[in-house]
Amino acid sequence: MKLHEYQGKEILRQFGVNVQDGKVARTPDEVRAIAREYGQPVVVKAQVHVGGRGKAGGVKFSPTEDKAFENGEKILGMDIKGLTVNKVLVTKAVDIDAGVEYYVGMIVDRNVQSYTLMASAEGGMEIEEVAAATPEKIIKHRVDPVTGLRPYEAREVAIKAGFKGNLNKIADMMVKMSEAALKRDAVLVEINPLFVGPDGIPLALDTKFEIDDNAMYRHADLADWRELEAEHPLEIEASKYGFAYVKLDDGNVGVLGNGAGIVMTSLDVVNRAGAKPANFLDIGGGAKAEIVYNAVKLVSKDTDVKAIFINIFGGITRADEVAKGVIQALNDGILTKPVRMRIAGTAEDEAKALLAEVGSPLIQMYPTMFEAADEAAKDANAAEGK
Amino acid sequence: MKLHEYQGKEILRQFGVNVQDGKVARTPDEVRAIAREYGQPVVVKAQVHVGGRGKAGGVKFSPTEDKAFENGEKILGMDIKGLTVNKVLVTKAVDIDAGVEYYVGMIVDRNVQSYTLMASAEGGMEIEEVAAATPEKIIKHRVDPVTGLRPYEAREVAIKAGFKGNLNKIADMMVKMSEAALKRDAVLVEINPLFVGPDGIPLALDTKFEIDDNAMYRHADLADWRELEAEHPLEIEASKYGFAYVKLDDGNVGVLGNGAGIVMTSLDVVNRAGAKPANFLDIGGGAKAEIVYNAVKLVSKDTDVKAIFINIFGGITRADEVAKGVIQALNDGILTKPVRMRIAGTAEDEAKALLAEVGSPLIQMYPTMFEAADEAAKDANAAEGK
Amino acid sequence: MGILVDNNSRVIVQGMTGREGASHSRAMKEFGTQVVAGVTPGKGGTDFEGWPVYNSVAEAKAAHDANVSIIFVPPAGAADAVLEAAHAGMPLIVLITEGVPTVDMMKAVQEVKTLDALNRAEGGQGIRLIGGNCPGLVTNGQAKVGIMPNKIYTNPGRIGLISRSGTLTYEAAKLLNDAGMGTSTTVGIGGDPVIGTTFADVLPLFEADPDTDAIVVIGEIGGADEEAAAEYIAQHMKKPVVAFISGRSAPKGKRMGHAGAIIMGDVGTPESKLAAFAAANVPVADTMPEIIDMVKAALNK
Amino acid sequence: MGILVDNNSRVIVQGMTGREGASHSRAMKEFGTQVVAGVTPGKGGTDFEGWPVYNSVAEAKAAHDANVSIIFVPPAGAADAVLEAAHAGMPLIVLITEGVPTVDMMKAVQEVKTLDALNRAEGGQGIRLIGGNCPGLVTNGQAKVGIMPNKIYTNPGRIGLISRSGTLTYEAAKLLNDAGMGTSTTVGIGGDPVIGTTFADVLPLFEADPDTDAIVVIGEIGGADEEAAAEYIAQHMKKPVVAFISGRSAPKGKRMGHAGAIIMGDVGTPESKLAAFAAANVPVADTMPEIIDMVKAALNK
Repeated sequence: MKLHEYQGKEILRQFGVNVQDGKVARTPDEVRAIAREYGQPVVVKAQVHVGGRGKAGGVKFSPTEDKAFENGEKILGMDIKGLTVNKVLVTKAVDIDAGVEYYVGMIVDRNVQSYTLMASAEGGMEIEEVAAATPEKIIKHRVDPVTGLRPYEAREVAIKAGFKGNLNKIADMMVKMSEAALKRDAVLVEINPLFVGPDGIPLALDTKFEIDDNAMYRHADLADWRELEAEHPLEIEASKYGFAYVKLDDGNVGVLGNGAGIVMTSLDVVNRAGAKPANFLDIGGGAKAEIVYNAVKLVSKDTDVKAIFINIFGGITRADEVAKGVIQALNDGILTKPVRMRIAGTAEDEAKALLAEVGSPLIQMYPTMFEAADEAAKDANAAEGK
Repeated sequence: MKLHEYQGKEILRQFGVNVQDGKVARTPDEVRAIAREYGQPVVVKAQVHVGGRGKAGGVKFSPTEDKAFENGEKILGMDIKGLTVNKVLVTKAVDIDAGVEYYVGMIVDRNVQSYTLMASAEGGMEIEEVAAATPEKIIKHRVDPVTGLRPYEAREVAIKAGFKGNLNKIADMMVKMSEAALKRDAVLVEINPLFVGPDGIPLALDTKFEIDDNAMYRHADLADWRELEAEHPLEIEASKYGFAYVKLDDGNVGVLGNGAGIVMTSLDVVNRAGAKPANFLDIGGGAKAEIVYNAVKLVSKDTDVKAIFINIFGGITRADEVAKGVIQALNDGILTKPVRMRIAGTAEDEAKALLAEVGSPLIQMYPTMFEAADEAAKDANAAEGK
Repeated sequence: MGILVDNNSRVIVQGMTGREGASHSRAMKEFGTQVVAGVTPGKGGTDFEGWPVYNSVAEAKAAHDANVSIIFVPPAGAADAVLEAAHAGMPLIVLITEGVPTVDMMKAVQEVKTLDALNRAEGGQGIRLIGGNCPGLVTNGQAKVGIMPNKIYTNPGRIGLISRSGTLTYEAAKLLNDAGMGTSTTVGIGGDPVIGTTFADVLPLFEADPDTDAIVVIGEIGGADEEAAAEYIAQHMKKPVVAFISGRSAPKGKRMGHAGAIIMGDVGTPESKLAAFAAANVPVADTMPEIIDMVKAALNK
Repeated sequence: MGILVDNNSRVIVQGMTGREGASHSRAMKEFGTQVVAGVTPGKGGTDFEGWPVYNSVAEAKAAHDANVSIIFVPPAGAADAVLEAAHAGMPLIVLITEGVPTVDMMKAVQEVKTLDALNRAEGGQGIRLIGGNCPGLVTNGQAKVGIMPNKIYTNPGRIGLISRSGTLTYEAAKLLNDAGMGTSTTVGIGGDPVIGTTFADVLPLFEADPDTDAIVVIGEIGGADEEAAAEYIAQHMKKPVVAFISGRSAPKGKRMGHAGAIIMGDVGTPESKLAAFAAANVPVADTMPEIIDMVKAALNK
C-alpha cells in the first residue's frame, strides 16, 4: 500500500524522526487557516499517489496567507495524471538555500535478501536519476533485518556519503527510518530531501512510504488509510474478488489466467500477436465457474478491452468449469466481447461440447495459447479498425 | 523499578496479552462502583510493593457489591510489612476450580547472558517454592535477546511443561510476554497464575513486572509510575543525590563507601565486628566534601543508626575532602553520632590535621577498615546498651 | 537420482490438517512420496487419514527420521514454521505458503543461512529452504514435495527445471513431458522478493547430478536472480542451459502478481536479463514451445 | 608479559573527548600505555591533546593498527560502541561505562560472541569484550587499559587478579603491591548482570601465562560465576587460586549497588559460592588481608 506524503511523515514521526511541521487541508479555507496558524511562508503540496506532482504544478510555495489560499484553490481539484487532488499538505516552508538536501532510503533488495539502505548527498531529486547520472554518489549498505540499522552503521554510511552536519543526529534519523521500515513492513521508504539546516540538525522534508500488502494484517490501525477513490475502480473491484489485477495503459485485449507467471507470459504473447494487453488478471488456482464469471465480468467492464484472452493451465482446473463461467457471463448479457480461450486442463471435450451447444461466435477455444492470443489480437485490432 | 500488579497488567495488555479485567480504586466507594459495573463477583487486591499480601489479608474475594465495599474498607489503609495500602485493584473473579493455573516468567539470567524463560504447570505459588520442592517441574529455556521468544519455542516449552489447553494461544501469550520483557527492559516478568479455563484460552490473573533502572531513560512514559510514597523515605532522598542506597533491617551501624564492592565488604566487616549494618550506601567515585556531607546527612537521619562507618579507598579521592565533609556536617549540627573512618587515599596527613583541629571525639580515623568498623560496632552496640 | 528429493526422502507436512495441507498430502502420497507424518500444534497425538500428527517438528522428525519438511502454514505463522524446522535440523524445508510478509522472510532466510553454515561447519549436510510462494519440487518417478499436478510427471527424463513461477513450471514440465524428453528434477524457487534458494544455488546441484543432461531456467522480470544465474553458468556450468523470461512486455513500476515481479528503476528489466544470458551463451526462448527446440538443439551439439 | 594487554597494545579510546574519556586517556598515557587515537563521532579530523580523533572505530583502527579499544561512551550509546568496535574487528574491547541497560548488553554480548566465533573460524585471534561496568585491565609495568589508580601498580609481580568489583580490585591490588608480591595482570570483569568475559574465561589465560604464579579471584554475591570458576579450577587449573567473596552478609532480594549483586531465590548466595570453592580446594579469605597470607601459603607449598 502506497502512503501519501503526510501519512508517511506521520509514521516517521511515530518513530521519532524530526519531520517538518505540516497539516492536511481539503479546502482552500483550511489551507488559509493552517497558513495563518503557522504565521510564516508555507508550501502547499498535492497529496496524490503519482510521481512528478511538482512538475505538474502540484507543489507551490506560498509566502502569504492569501497566496496559500490561492494555491489551495489551484491545486485542490487539479487532475494529476488522471487522479484528482482531494487533499493538500500545508507545511512550514524551509529556506532550502540555507542548508543542504540529502537522500536516504531503504528498499527491499532481492539480491541481499534484506533491506538495502541508500544514502546520497544528491538529495531533492529522484534516486533513479542519481543512479543513472552519478551512481558513485549513492552509498549502499545491507541492513540486517533482525537487528535493524545500528547507529554506528548509519554513521559510517553518512560519512561515506559525505553528509555534513550533526553526524549523530543524522545517523539517528537513519536508524529511526530503519525502525519504521522494519516495524511497519515497508517495501520502500525514502526521506528525500533530508534537509540539514545551518544548525546541522536534520529535518525530513518529504517522504515516500510503501507498505508490504502481505503484512497489512498486522497494521490494522492503518487500514483506513487505503483510499479506494485514489485507485482504479477496476482494481478496487478486483481486490474484492481477491484477484491480482493491474490495469495497463493503451491496451485493447483483456488478459486473464491462473498464476502470475502464466499471466505475465500471456501479456507477452498478446504483444507478440500484435495487440496490447489492457490488464494483468491472475484468478489464482482452482478456477470454478463462478470465479471465471467474475473475472470475465470485471474485464468486460473495461472499455479499453475489445477482446478477451483467457489462458488457463489447469492441474486441478477443469475446462468445463471455465467454459461454464464464460457461458454464464454470455447468458447474463455481461459478455459482449469475443473471448478466446486456451485451457490446458481436464474435461476439455466436455468444455467443447458446452460451447458447441451455445454456438456463439463470441466464445472460442484453441489448442494453444498462441492461437487463442492471435485470435484475440485480431478481434481487438479489428474492433478498433486497425 | 518494581511495578504494581495493575501496572504490570497494563503493560502486558499493551503487548496483546489476554489480561483479566480490572480497575484501580482508591476508596471503598470506588471499589463498589467497579463491582457494580462488572455485575459479578470480584476480587479486591492490595497494590503494594511487597510479597505475601495474600497471607497478610490484602486479597479478598467479594461475591457482592456490598462485600466488595466492605473488603475495600478493610484493605485500603491496611499496613502490609510497613507499607500502607493506598490503592486496590478490583478484578472480575474467575472460577479457578473450573480451570488450571500455570506459571510462566522470564528473568535476566547471568549464566546464559540473556533471559531465561521459566514455565511450570505448578502455577499459583511462588516459583521459588516450586524450585525448592519440585525443581523438575520448572522448564527453563534461554531466550535469544535479539529475536525474542519465537512461537515454536514457546510451544515446545509449553509442551514440555505439560500445559493443557489451546497450545497456540498459550504459546502466543508467552511470546507476547517476551516482547513486553524485551521492549520494556524487564529484569523480571511473571504471569502467575496463568489461568487456562475450560475453553482452553489463557488468561493472566496476576503478574510481577520489574523494569531495569538503567533503562528507565527510554521509558519516559512510565516515569510517573514511580511511587515515591511507596519507597523508604531515605531511599528517595538517596536517589536525589544519585547514591546507591539500600536500607537494611535490624541494623545499628550506618555504612558508606565509594564503590559497590567496598560497601558490600564493609557490611561484612561490620557484621564480623559484632554489629549490624543499617544500610548500604555507595557514594560513587571522586568523593568531594559536599558529597560526603550529603551522605553523612542522609545516614544520620536514620534513627536506627547509632554509629557511622566510612570506608573509602581512594585512587583519586583525597582524605582531606572526606574529612572536610564530615566536619562540615558536625559544624552544621547534623552529625550527632560517632563517625569511624578508614580512608586509604592521598592527603591522609592533611585529614588528620583537620580532625585534630576540630578535636571532636565523634570523628576518628583508623588505618584499616577493621579497626574503624570495630570502633563503630562498639559505639553502636554501647548506644543500644548491648 | 535427480537432486534434493528422491525415494529416500521422508517427508513431514507442517500444517497437514489444514485444507491445502490435507489435499496435497494425499496428492504427494499418490505420487509415491514417503509422507511420514504431519505437524499441527495442538493436534499432537491424533491421527489424520492414517498419518500420525505431532505438536512440533522436533517430535515428528525424531519419531520418523524425517529429512524433508513441506510447509502449508498460513502466512502469519509461515516464517516461524520455517524457523522451527530449521532449528530442528531439517535438511530440506519447502515453503509453499504464498503471502508471507517480506520482513518475516528476510529474517527467516538470514537465520536459516546462519544455521546452515553452523550445521555444515559441524559436518552436517546443511539446512536448505526452498520458497516461499513456490510450487515445491519433484524428482520424476521418485518423489514430489510440492503441489504440482501429478499427471504432468508421467515421463521421467533427464532435463532439470528451475522456475520462479508455479504455473509456468507446470507449463514447461508438461511441454518437456509431452515432447518425450521429460524432467529429472523440477525445482520451483518461488515468486517472492526474498526466497531461500535462488537459481544460482540450484544450478550446481544439477551440474553435479548424473541424471540431468540439460537445465531449463524459467525466469521473470524483477530482481537480478537471472543475472546471477547467467554469471554462474558462464563461470561454472558445463551442461547446456536454456532460459525463458516471462513478463517481457510488462511496464515498469507495476507489480505483476508475484511480489518479486516488478521492474524498479533499472533493476529487473528483461533487457538486463537477456543481455546477461546472451553474455553467458545461454539461449533464451521467445515462447515456451521454443524451449523444447532449444533443449533438443543443445543436446544434439 | 601478563595477559591481554602489554607493551604492544595499541589503544584507541571511544569517547575520548568526554570528561571521563579525557581524564583517563591522560592517566593511561601517564601509566605508559600506547594510546594512539580517539573516536568521537562528529569530531573526526580534529586533534585532542595531541591525539588524532576519528569519526569511527574502523577509521581509527585502520590508521593506527590499533588492537585494543576502551569505551567511555554514555550508557545509551555504549552497546552500539561495542558493536562498532567488534564489527571493525577489534580483538579486545574494554567497556568501562556503568549503567548500560541489561537488554542492550545481552544483545551486544551475544553478537560479540558470534563475531568472535566467526573470526576464529576464519583464523583470526577472536574478539573479546571485557565489562561493562568494569575498571578495565592492567598489566603491571606495561600497559593499563582502564581506570585503576596508577599508583597501586608500582611493584610488578606474579599474581594474577580477577574481580567483579572496581574498588575491591584496587584494594586487593594495593594489598598485593604493598606486600611486595605485586600483580602480573589485573582484570576487572565488571559488576553488571551480563558481561563480556567471566572468571572462567580469564582463568585459562592466567594458567597459560608464564609470568603468573597464582591467581586471586574477587567474587561477590549474585549469579553463579564463582561456581563456574570453581568448576573450571577443579578441572583445569594447576596454578593455585585464592578467592574472596564480598557481600556475604547482604540480605536476599536486595540489589547491592552492582546490578548483578543480588541473591534471587537460591541463586547467588554466598553459601553456594563458598561450597563451590571448597569443593575445588580453593581457599576463600574471610577478610582481604587474609588473601595475602593465603597466596603466600599457596606459593610456598
